[in-house]
Amino acid sequence: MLKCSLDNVQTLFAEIAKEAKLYLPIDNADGTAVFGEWSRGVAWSNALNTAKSPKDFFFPQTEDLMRFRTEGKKIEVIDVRRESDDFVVFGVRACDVKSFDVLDRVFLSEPCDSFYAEKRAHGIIVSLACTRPAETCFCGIFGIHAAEPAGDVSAWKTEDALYLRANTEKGTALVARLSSVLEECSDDAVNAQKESIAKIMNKLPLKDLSTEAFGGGKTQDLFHSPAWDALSSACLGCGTCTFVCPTCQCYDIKDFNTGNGVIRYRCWDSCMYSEFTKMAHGNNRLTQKERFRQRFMHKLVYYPENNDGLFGCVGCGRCLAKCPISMNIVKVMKQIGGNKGE
Amino acid sequence: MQVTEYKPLIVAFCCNWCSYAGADLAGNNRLAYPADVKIIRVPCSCRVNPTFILRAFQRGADGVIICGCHPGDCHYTSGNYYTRRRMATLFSMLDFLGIERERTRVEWVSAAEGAKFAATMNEFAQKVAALGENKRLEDLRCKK
Amino acid sequence: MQRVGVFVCWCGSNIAGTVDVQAVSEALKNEPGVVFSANYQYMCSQAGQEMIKTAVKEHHLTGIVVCSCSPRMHEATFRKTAVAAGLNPYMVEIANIREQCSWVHKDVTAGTEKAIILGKAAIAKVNLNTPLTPGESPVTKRALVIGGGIAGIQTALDIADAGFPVDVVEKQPTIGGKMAQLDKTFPTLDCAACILTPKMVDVAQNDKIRIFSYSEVTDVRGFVGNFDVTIKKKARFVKEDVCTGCGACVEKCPMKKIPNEFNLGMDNRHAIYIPFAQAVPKVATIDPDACNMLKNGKCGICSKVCAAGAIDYKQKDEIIEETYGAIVVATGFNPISMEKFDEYAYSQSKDVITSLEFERLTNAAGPTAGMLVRPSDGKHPHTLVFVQCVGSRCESCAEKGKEYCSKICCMYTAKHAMLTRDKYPDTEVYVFYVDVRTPGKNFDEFYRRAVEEYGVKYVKGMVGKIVPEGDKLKVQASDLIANKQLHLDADLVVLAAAIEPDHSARPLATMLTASMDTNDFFTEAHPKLRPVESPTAGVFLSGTCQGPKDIPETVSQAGAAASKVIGLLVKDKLTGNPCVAIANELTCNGCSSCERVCPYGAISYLDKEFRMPDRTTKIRRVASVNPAVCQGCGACTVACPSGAMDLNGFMNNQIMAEVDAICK
Amino acid sequence: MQKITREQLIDQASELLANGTVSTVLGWGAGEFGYDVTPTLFKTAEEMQNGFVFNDFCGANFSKYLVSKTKTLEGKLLVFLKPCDTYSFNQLLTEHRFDREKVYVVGIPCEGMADIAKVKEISGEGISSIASDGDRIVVTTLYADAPVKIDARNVLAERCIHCKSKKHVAYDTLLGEEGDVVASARFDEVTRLESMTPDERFAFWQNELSKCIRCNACRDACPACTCETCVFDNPKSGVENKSPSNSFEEQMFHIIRAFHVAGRCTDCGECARVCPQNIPLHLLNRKFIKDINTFYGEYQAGAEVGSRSPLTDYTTEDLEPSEIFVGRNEHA
Repeated sequence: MLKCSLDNVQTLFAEIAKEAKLYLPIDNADGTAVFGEWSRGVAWSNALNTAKSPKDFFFPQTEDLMRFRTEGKKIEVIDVRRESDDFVVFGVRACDVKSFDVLDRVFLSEPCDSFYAEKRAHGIIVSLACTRPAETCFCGIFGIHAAEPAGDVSAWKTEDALYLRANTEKGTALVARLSSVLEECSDDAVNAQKESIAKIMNKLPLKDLSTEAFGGGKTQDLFHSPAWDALSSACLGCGTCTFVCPTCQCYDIKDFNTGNGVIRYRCWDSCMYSEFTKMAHGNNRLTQKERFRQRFMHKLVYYPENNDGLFGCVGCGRCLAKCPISMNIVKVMKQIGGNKGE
Repeated sequence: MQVTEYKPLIVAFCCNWCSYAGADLAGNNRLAYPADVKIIRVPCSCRVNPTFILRAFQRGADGVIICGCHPGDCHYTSGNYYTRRRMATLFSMLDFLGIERERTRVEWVSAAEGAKFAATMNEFAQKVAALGENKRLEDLRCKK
Repeated sequence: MQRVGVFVCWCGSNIAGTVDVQAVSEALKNEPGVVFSANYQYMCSQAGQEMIKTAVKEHHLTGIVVCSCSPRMHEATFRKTAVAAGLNPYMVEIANIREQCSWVHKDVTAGTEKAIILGKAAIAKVNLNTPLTPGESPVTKRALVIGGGIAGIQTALDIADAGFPVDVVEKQPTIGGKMAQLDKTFPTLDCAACILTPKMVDVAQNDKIRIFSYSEVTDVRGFVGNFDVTIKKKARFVKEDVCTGCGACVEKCPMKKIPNEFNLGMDNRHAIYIPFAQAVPKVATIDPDACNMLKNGKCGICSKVCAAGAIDYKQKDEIIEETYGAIVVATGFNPISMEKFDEYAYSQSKDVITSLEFERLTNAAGPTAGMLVRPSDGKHPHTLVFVQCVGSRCESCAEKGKEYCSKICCMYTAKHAMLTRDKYPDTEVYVFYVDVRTPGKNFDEFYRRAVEEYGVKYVKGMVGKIVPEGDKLKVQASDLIANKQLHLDADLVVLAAAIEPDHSARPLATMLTASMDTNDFFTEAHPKLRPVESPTAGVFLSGTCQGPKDIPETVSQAGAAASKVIGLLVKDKLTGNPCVAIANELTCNGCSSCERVCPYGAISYLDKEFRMPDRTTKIRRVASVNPAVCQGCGACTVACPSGAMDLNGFMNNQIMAEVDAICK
Repeated sequence: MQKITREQLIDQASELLANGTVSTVLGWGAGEFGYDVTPTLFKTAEEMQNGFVFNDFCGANFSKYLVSKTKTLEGKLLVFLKPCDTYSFNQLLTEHRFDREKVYVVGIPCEGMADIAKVKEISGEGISSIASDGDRIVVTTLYADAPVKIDARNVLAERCIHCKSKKHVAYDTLLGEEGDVVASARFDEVTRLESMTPDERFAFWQNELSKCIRCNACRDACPACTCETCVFDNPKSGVENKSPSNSFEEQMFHIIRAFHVAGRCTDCGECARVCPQNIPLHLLNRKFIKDINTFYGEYQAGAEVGSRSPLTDYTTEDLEPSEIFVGRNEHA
């Protein structure tokens, strides 16, 4: 275990930033936290989590794939792929760290998404344990430990110090070059924190939410559940849940006519949208009920079915906080899962 | 040091019945105005959708001017009255967003006002040139 | 993808002088869609047009861009060329590189550069053009004239003269309108009845004209060429085709104290009446509010005395439905109410009268058989005061009167004053005026005669107050030229009341979707160039419904309206402008925003059943544009939030393509 | 803080369900934490007893749901509308978006709704229960030893602080007393922005709009945005996009959206309420409302059914676009 006094944390950041861009949660003027680039004087947010997940660093909302330059009738194809520089995303919570498992299985399996892979190869994730989870947190039910976050480096923050432990080669390399601001220490303080976190986790209102009814092999019954009608009834069909979700991975590929050619880019898409994967034959899912069902079936059934039981939700609670009509995966799980976990 | 004046790109939407004819008259009378002014013919100024204006800025225009018949003289009786309300509120909104208010303009030019057309374009082009390149409503994707 | 041909015109040296036409045609050759590009000295010449036609054939062109002079100059020419070459005329776009380029720019580099950009914009647009076909609609060869005054009469006669059937709808029991009430007409002083009544007879006798008197238009649907009109013919309780107009019934009718509208209430009529001797149709009408038989079933004298057996107490309102190709509005005017002008004591003294009442008072067929006497005591008046601009040009008193000039008052007052002095040289006649306005043939001469030959005393100034005292009217006025207050004891005061459109005009305008100004005068399609047409296609304006005017003006406008109607009715079919709005039903919300801004009433809504992608059906309200009525301004396209409204020939994507090409 | 109780609403609805006036009730469904209420359809009184809730977090404007729900439901739909919601209701009727006959409106008084974000600012995260106690909201959390008592007036949603009307402009039955249009300072923030320099205003909006994630929540919650197909979803419109690709796209989306609802927006504030990124989008709409009021005379969209939006109207004496800045309190 390595330790850095909180008084010294800005020096630690400066050290990290010497060789890689450093992104960490910072406070916005409106009271929310966002991942922003650190530079001298930028304060580290105390917020539980950021409004948007750190998914953007690896799978940005908009990303150019290629360009065509036209002049008259001539067309030139331009490769816009660039090698990524190393960067550090600091302060990623356990749930969000887990989301990269979900994304990796999609983007890194064959055929590998080279845009994502390039950024994953160069991004170093420093996680952070949660000391004060919110009522909307339910990572525990997916087997995620808020006190034991994964990542290239795991971190714990106490009243006076930041504790670090490297988990991967990339993580080891990072802490190695930070030795000037880190000192070896015992696990005592971290263990004490883990204990107190465990106590809080036991008090969280959603701690007993059951995943029993979900997972691979449950498709038919759940798909035909009569509860979908009422659950989806008020859904506005906006993309808020999707765009704040750390695990949603759908994107659309679009062409933008610049007047001098075309930029082919991809951008996040939402299965909640009526225009989602619209093709020549029309839409795949015609009603909001079908679209709504798809989103939750995918996270709770289809994804685990195809990925060794790994759920497509990490319980970060963002959609619970942000849905304009407060409909969310928890309400779905309780209704569809037979009201278990009350 | 030689200072070259910025050459702005200006899109002028002109109604077919008055202003486009006014522009033609400016031509007939050989009244010069900058070649940076490019005219798009529309049946009536009320055909100009705010989307067209934003699109012009997106694609690199530095100023957009809408010309129509004088109020009361609209070929379609009321078109320019709608234009007047729409553009007044739209321009006010653009200003609210911090976009330079001198980049947009509405001018009523009759078919007889060739001189006014040329003078308006000269004056507008000069003002926009002084502002320089449109940065606040630009789309960098269109400039690569 | 279009196969576009580009034709760059030199226009001699007009274009080629400042624009490198060769460079332009070379540059445009590389644009997407362009398969042919050339330049020529005069594209509009026979040879130039041949060049286009040949290129269309040889290169299988589907679209043409001509870089030349203004489309206002030769768009029509090149559209015809396209048609001759077998293309749709709307597959042509013009890049204006003369008026808007070579003539205004002196620098060849800048001019050439701009010409290329204008060409690119035209190419971008033509790439998105689609062939447009103007809609056709049949024309019902019958006209409707609403209003049977001199305006309606003249219009109806002129249209009928050209051989088309005309129906005249008049809400009064007789046609004739205001002119029938007048005594003499300025500036020639011929008698109104002498020149009007022969025309009324002409109308009655013309077999192309049907008169619906005592009738009102209650509904108008349809559009130019095919208006479906509902006319309510009110029950007059007299069979029109049986009544001989002998007047026996009128003589015997016991109800004889009904104020006579024709004489403006200055004498009485019977419950059954014929408004005046020369009425057309000359048939009796029973006033249901006054007739004892109709009110309580007691009397029936008229029925007994009618030798022809024309009385029918059971008669009902008749509804007539007819289709017309054109409608002429000739609803005329009324003097405004004097109620709000208490300072002139109109309601306090019978001897304060309006000019129209004065007309009746001096008319040989009027209540006094033409004797000028005071309505109060029948005595001969010695001092007469005429007050001008009562309610006209009332800038500060808009709630009482009108802001506009009523135009006719100066002249008829001069006439009244002159006639009074002529017939009764013992009278003193004062005219109080703000300005005397006499533009018109022989008008100023006429006014000067009144002053110089007849000794009418014109005083510049307004009357402040009139107070009845004894049998006199105390008139307080100011003389602005002498700069003093005047106090006169008058025997009779005549107020030149402002005129306003008839109150039936506004509901009618709503039915016709014709526009009106704030004063309820009908708006003309163009104040200078289309003064007798309403902006609503197929609706024409005749007489004072469009604005104050005198008889000669009314008659000339009536003739003009007739000639416009004839021009419409001689056509078998109407060919529309294909550049009209089109509503995309799939994206239309039916919110009515477009309808609210349409100046022509071209948009209507229908509830339509849609098959949804999930195989259910949904009924939605959607807009539909009548291409025969739409004039293509495009106001609706911007009012529409969903972008469902677009405009043929100036589509959203075409304009944006032009923007893109210009801003590249 | 609400003067009307859950039970009163259930009683009213139960009666109308029982006598067959309505077949369905659109109300608020209870959530997990007390504040996360979801618009819910109830078919029976029993369903309401089990799942209906009414508290200080029932902010959602139900008017827009009527467009879709009236087309699919059998019988009449009872809808609870707060005063501000009734303006949207009327505006939708003006635009022929649903059949009035299919709806039974129960007008309910509103004392202003709470903003959970403001509650959490005071109470902190980890809410385990939340309840109303007179004018106070009592919050227990995982981390505070004692319940936190908050004056409900201190956590009012922005739109409720600037409430423009307590008057129901449409209803079939009104619970509580008839309210009035109230004076509000809702344009103050617009005025403050107007008095900035253009550079400051530009910076302000760049900062705000750059937060946009184009989730469309503002549009999808907006009762004025009921287009069958939005121009931003329609590839043929030329402005379609799914992402806030850059600052231009962000400006374009919000300018055009505000323009499309200008003259139709009732200032219900749903756009700002639902924005996950806390962008004060209502200021754009309010700017249009303020301008319309200043340029063309006071106009409140939805105040009456059938009124003509000032942008589909004109007078011959209207202000010229060149005159709009004359006399404005200008920055130095």
